[in-house]
Amino acid sequence: SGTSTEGGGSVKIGIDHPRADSDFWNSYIKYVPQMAGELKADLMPATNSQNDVAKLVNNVQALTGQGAKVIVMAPQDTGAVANTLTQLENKKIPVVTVDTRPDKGKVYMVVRADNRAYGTKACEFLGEQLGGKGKVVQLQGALSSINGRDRSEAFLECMKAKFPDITVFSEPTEWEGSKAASMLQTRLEQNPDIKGIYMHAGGVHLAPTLQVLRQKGLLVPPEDPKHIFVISNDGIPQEFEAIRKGDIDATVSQPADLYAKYALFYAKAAAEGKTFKPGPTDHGSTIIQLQNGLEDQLPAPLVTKENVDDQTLWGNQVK
Amino acid sequence: MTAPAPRLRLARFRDLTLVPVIVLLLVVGAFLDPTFLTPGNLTNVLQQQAAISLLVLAEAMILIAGKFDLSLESTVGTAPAIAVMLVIPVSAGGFGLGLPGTLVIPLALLVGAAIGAFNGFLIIRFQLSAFIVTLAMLIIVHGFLQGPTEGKTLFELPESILYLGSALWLGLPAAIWIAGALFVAGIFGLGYLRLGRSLYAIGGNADAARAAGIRVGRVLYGVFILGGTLAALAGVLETGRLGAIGNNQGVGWIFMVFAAAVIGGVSMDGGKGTILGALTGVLVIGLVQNILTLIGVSGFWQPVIYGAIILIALMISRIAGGKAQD
Amino acid sequence: MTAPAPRLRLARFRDLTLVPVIVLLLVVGAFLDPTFLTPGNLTNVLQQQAAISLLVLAEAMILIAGKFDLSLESTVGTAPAIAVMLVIPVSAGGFGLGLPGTLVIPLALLVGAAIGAFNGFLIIRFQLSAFIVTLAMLIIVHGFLQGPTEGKTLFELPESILYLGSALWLGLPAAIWIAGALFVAGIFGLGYLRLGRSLYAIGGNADAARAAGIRVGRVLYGVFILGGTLAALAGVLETGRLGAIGNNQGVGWIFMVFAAAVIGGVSMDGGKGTILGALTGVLVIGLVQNILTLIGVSGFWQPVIYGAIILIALMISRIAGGKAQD
Amino acid sequence: MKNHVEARNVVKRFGPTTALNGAEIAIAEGETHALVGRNGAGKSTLVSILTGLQRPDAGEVLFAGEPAPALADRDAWRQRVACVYQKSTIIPALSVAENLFLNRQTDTRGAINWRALRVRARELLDTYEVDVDAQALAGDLSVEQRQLVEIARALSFGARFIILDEPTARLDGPAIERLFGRMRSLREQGVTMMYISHHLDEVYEICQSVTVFRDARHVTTRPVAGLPHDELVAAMTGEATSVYESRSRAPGGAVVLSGEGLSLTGRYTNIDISVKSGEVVGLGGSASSGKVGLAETLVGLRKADAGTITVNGTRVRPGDVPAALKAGLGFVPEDRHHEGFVPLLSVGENTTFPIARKLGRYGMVSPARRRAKAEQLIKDLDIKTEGADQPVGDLSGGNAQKVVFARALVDDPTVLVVINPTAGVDVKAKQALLGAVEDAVERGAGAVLVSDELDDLRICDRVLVMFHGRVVKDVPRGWTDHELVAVMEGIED
Ligand SMILES: Nc1ncnc2c1ncn2[C@@H]1O[C@H](COP(=O)(O)OP(=O)(O)OP(=O)(O)O)[C@@H](O)[C@H]1O
Ligand SMILES: Nc1ncnc2c1ncn2[C@@H]1O[C@H](COP(=O)(O)OP(=O)(O)OP(=O)(O)O)[C@@H](O)[C@H]1O
Ligand SMILES: [Mg+2]
Ligand SMILES: [Mg+2]
Repeated sequence: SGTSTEGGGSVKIGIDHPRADSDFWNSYIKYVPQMAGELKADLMPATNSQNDVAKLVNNVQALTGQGAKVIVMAPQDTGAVANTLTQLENKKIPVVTVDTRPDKGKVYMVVRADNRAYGTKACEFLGEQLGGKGKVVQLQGALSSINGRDRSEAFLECMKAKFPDITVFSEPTEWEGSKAASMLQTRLEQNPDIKGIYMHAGGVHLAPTLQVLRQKGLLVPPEDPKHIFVISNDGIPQEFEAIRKGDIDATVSQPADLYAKYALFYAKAAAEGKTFKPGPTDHGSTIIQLQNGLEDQLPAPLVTKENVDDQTLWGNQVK
Repeated sequence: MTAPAPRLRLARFRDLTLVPVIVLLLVVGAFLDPTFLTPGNLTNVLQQQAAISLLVLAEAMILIAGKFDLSLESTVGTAPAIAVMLVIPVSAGGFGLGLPGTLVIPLALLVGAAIGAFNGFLIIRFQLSAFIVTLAMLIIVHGFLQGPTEGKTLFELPESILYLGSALWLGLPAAIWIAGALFVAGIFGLGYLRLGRSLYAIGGNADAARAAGIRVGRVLYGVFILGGTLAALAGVLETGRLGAIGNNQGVGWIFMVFAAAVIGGVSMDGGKGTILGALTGVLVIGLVQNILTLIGVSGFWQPVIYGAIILIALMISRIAGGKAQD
Repeated sequence: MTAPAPRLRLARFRDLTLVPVIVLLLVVGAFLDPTFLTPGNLTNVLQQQAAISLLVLAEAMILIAGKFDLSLESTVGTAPAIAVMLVIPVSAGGFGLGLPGTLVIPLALLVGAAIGAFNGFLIIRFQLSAFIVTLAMLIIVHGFLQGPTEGKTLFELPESILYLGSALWLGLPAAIWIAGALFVAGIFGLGYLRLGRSLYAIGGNADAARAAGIRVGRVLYGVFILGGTLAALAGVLETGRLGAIGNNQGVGWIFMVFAAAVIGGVSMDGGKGTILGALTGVLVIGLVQNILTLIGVSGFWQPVIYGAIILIALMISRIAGGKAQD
Repeated sequence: MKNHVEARNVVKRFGPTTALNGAEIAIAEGETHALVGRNGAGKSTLVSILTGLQRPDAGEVLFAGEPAPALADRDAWRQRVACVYQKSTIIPALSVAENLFLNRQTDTRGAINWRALRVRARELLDTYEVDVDAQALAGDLSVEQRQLVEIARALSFGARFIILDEPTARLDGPAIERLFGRMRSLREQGVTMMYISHHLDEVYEICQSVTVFRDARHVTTRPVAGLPHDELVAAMTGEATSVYESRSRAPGGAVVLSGEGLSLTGRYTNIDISVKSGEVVGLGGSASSGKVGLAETLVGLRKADAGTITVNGTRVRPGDVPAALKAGLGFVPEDRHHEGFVPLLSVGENTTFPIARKLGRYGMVSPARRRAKAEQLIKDLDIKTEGADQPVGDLSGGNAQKVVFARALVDDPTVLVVINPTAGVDVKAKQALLGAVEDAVERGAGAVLVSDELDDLRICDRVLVMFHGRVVKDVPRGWTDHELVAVMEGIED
C-alpha cells in the first residue's frame, strides 16, 4: 500500500498497547521507547486499550485524528478489528500488528512469533522428558484469547499425534494465578501421578505453580522420581531464575524486545514507503505471505538449563 | 406551610447537574489537545458511546423501576452472536440452520428480549434478588457466547448486521441517530407517558403503585424485556462498528453503565432520576475517556485518573443535587 | 392469634437453608469422583476458599449494615503489594524505603484499613452512593497496584508475607485456621455483641438506630475499616498461597463474593442475614468449583453450569427461607 | 335499606397469625359506618380485603349484593371503593400533582399534559382546602400534609364507597374539622363510608353505626345513637374499662431538663423551657407551631442554631442523641416508622437497644437477659405479640407504638420526652401509655409531652402553648378545651 512519504523521521507513528497488567506486555511497553530512540522513529504518546477491543478502536480513531500516519497495534481480538483495518486502509494508513494476526483487513506486516509453535515445542519437550507416557496438566490462558487457544490447540494436537499415551488435563485459568493454583492443586490431588505441566504464561502461572508444588513436596531435582517436569511460556527473568534453580525445566522465550524492535522497524519502513517480500530476513526469521498482508515470524527459542545464560535472550537483558 | 418557590424550580434542573461538568470537560479538552473540539473527534466520541448509551438507557429504566440488571453486558455479545450463528453456515462457525441473512437483526433483538424475559421471570415470579439473578445470568449468558463459538471470534457476518453500526446517515454515523432517537423516545416516554410514569411509581413504592391499579408485574416484565432488547440492539451497533463479534464483546461494560446512570442522577434505590440525566452521565464518561486517550496518559495510571474523575463527577452531582444519594 | 412456637424455632435455622445444598453437593461430588470426599481434597477446597471467604465475611458485615463495598477485590492485590514495595529494594521493584521485612503484614493491614477509611469518609461524610463510590475506588485502588508496579508481578517477596498463606498448623493450612477463627469471631460478634447487633439496627433502619443511641456514623466507619483490613488479610493469605503478587490478584472476585453472601441469605437491602449463612454460601461456591474442576467440564461451557448452579442455590435458599428476596 | 358493602365470614392468616377469623361486616347504603377495635384486631386487614389488595383465605366480599371483582381487575375495584390506607401510599419522589393522579395522569393513552395536570391538582386541593403546592415533591411534605394529599386523592375518585383507615391519627383539630365537613357533604351526596379510628368521640360525631372487632372476630354492630361510651369500650376490650383519670401530684424541686435560648431557623425562636422532677410539661400548638421541632431538639435529633440544653445536670452536646440518652433521657419520636423501630429486628432487641450495655459484660448482650427484660416490658405495656422474638415489622400499628414506648422507658429515664405518643393507639393502650408516663413521673422523672390531642395534654401539670415558633402561654392545669384551643389558634393570648 502506498504511503504519503514526506521524508523519513517526521512521519508520526501512533502506537496502541494492548494491556498494562501483564509482565510480558509490560516488558514490551518498556522496550518501545528505547527502540524508537535507536531507530529514530517519531513516536506519538502511546495509548493503551486495556485488553478491550472497543477501546482499541476508539484509541486508533483518536490517534489518526491527531495525525498518525502509521499505526502499530496488538489486537487481542483478531476478528473485531476488521472494520478498523478497513477504515485505516481507506485512509491509506499502513498498520503493523504485533503478536496477533488479524483475521480480516489489510495489514502491512504482522510481527509475531508463532504461538502454535510454542504449544508444539512444549509438547515435544514434555513428551520427551516423560518418555511418551504419563499424565500432564496444561494451564491454559483464557479460551477467548487467540494466543491461549493457539497454544492449547497446538499442544493438544501434537500430544495426540506424537505422544498418544500421554493424558492431558486442560485447565482454563483465564490468565489468573488464583484459578491456576486451585485447579492444579485439585488435579494433583486427584491424579498424584501427574508428571508434567505446561504453563501458558510464566508471568501469571509460575509462582502459583511453584507454590503448589512446594506445598506438596514435589519441588525436587529432575533426578528424583517425584520430579514433575514443568515448561513455561514467555521467557521473563523469573522463569530463567527458576530454570537455574532447577524448579522448572524449560520455557519458550517470547521475544518482547524483538516484538518492539521490529514493530517499529516495519512501521518506519512503511512510513518511508518500503516494501517487503516473503522469504528469509537478515535477522534470523522468515517473512511469510498472508492473504491480507505479510508476517515476519520471529524466532522463539526454547530455553533450558543449557542455554539459560545466553545474554541475547531478552529475559537476561531486563534489569 | 407552602414551600418556597425557588427550590422547586431548581429541582427541575436536577437532571442537568452534570451540564457544568460537560462544559468544563469541553473547555479543558480543547485546551489540552487541538484535535479535541474538531467535529470529527466529537462525532467519534458520540459514535463510540452510542452502543453503551443504549445500555445506560436500558439500565436507567430498570433502576428507576427499582430493579437491577447486570446481565445486559453479556447480552451485548451473545444476542448478535447467536443470531449470526443461526444464519451463517457451519463452515463459518454457525449452526448451519440456513436461515436467511436478513433475519439476523430481528433474531438478535428476539434473543435479547428472551434473555430479558427470563430475568423477569426469575425476579418477578420467584421473587429472587435481582442483583444475584442477573449476576448469575451475566455468567450464563456469556457462557452461551463462549460455548457455541468455542471462544472464537465470529468474523464472517451477514452484511445486514453490519449495516446499522457502520452506515452514515446525513453525514453522521447511523448509530448516533439511532441512539439519539431512542433517547428522545426514552425522555418522552418516561416523562410524558402513563406507562413511563408508572416506572417511577413502582420504583418509589411498589405497594402504592399496585394500589393505584398499576400492573406492577406486567410493567416490570416489560421493562426487563425492553432492557434485553436494547442491549441486543447495542450489540448489533457494536458488531457493525467492530466488524466481528469477539468473545469479549460487552464484557466489563456494566460498571461503566452504572457509573454513567448514577452520576447522571439515577438512584440505585429506584424511583428517582431521568433519562436526560443518564444521557449526561454517558457524555461525561465518553468525554473523559476521549480526553485521556488524546493526551496519552500512561496506561498504568489511567485507572486512577479515570476513577478519580468519576468520584469528582459524583460529588458534583451530589452537591448540585443537594440530596444524599442511595 | 397467638403464635405457635414451631415457626420461631424454624426461623432460627433460616441461616442454614443451604445445608441441604451442601449435603447434596457432597453426595453428588462423591458419586462423580472418588477423589472428592478425600480429606486431602476437602482440605484443598477449604484452603482455596480461605482468602475469598474473608472477603465474604467483610462484605456480609457491610451488607448487613446496609452499605456496599465493591473495592474489596482491589484491596486484595493492592494492600499486600504496596506493603511489599515499602520493604523491598528498588531492584526488586520496591520503593527502596528499606523498612524492615517483618513489618510487611502490619503494613498491608494498615493499607487495607486506610482504603476502608477513605471509602467510609466518602460514603458517610459526603453521603455519596456506596455502590458508585466503591466502584470508582475499585478502579482507583487497582490503579495503585498497576501504577507503581507498572504491570509487573512482584516475585521477590519478604518471607514473612508468605508464611500465613503457606504454613501448616497442626496438619492443616494456617489459612483455614485463620479464616475459621475469624468466622467464629464474626458469628459471635454479630450474634452476641452490642456492636455487632447494632449493624443489624443500622442496616434495618438507620434513623431508628440513631434514635436508639447508636453512633451510626462511627459504627459504619468501623465496618468499612474492618472490611478493608479483612480484604488486606485475604490478600496476604492469597499472596502466600500463590507465592507472588500479580496484577490480577483479586480481580473479578467481587461478584463471587456477592453471590456467596446472597445465596447464604444476606440481603442486599441491609439488616438481614447472618455470618453463618454467608459461610455456607462460600462453601457451596467452593464445592461447585471443585467438582467442576474434578470432572473436567469443558472450559467453554463451564460458566453456564456454574451460573445455573448459583441460580438453583438461590432458588433453594428462597424457597427454604420463605420470604421474597431484595 | 340494602347493604352497599358486605363481607361474610372472612378468614385471613399471616403465617401463624390469624388476623381475621370469620369476621363480617355489613354497611348500609349511604351510611358512615365506624369500625373500631383494639390494635391488632384485624381492622386494616379487612380494609385490604375490602379494597382488593389481598385475597381472603376464606369468605366473600359483596358490593351491592354482587360478588367482588377478580383481584387482578384493579379498575373494577377502584370504581367500587376508594381508600386512605393506614400505611402511606404516597410516593415521595413524585410531585403532589402526580401522586394525586397516579396512573390516571391522562384519560387517554396519549402524552401527559403536565400543565393541565397541575391545574387539575390545584383544583382538587382547593376543593378539599388542602394548602399544599401541587408542584412540590411529596417527600418534602410534612406528615400531616401527606395525609391530606392521600385523603384528597381518595375522595377524588368519585367512588360511592370510601374507606378511611385512621385518617385523623396524624391530624390536628382544625384539620380534622375540615375532614369531617367534607365527609358530611359526601354523605349528603349519598356516599357510603367506612371509618376507622381510635378516637371514639369522633365515631360518635361522624358515624351512624359502629362495628366492633375483637381478637379477629366480629363482636357487635350497633347504631351509634344511644350507645353508651362505656359499653362500646367494653365491647372492644372485652371487659369494663373506666375513663382515664389523670393523677395529681406535686412536682419536686430539682430541674431535670432545661433548655435556654433555643433557636432553630424556620422552626422556633428563643425558647426557654425547664422541667422539674415529678412534673409533666405539655407542649401544645397547632400545625407548624414548632413544638415537634423543639422536642426533637431537646432529645438531640436536631441541632439548634443557638442555645443550650441540660439533661439531669449534664450539659448535652447539641445534636447528640447517645449523649442525651446517657444523661438519663428517654424519648418517643414523632414518626415510629421513621425513627421508632427497626422492623426486621425482634421486639426484644428493639426495646433493649438503649440498655444493651447493661445486659452483659465485655460488650456482650446476653439473649436470656434480653428476653427476660423484654418479656417484662411486654407485660407492663400489654404489647400484643407472639413473643419477644417476633419482628416488630409484623406487629399492628398500635403495638409497634408500644414497642417504641418500651424503648423509651427501658432505662428508667429521669427525663421523658414523648411526641404524639398515642397516635394510632387504641383506648386501652392509650391509657396504658399515659399511665406509663405518669408512673415514670411518679418515680421521680420529669416529662415533656408533645401532642395534638387535648386528651393527652390533660395529664400535664402545665401546658406550654406554642404559636409560630414561640411559646405564647404557660397554661396551668384546669383548662377547658375551648380555652386551650383558643390559645393554640392564636385567637387569644
Ligand atoms: N403482612 C402481615 N404479615 C404478618 N402479620 C400481619 C400482617 N399484616 C397484619 N398482620 C397481623 O395481623 C393482625 C391484625 O393486624 P391489623 O393491621 O389488621 O390490625 P388493626 O386492627 O388494623 O390494628 P391497628 O389499630 O393497630 O392498626 C396483627 O396481629 C398483625 O400483627
Ligand atoms: N423536614 C422539614 N423540612 C423543612 N421544614 C419542615 C420540616 N418539617 C417541618 N418543617 C416546617 O417547620 C415548621 C415547624 O414544624 P414543627 O414540626 O416543629 O411544627 P409542629 O408544631 O410539630 O407542627 P405539626 O403539628 O404540623 O407537626 C413548619 O413550618 C413545618 O412545615
Ligand atoms: Mg390498622
Ligand atoms: Mg410536626
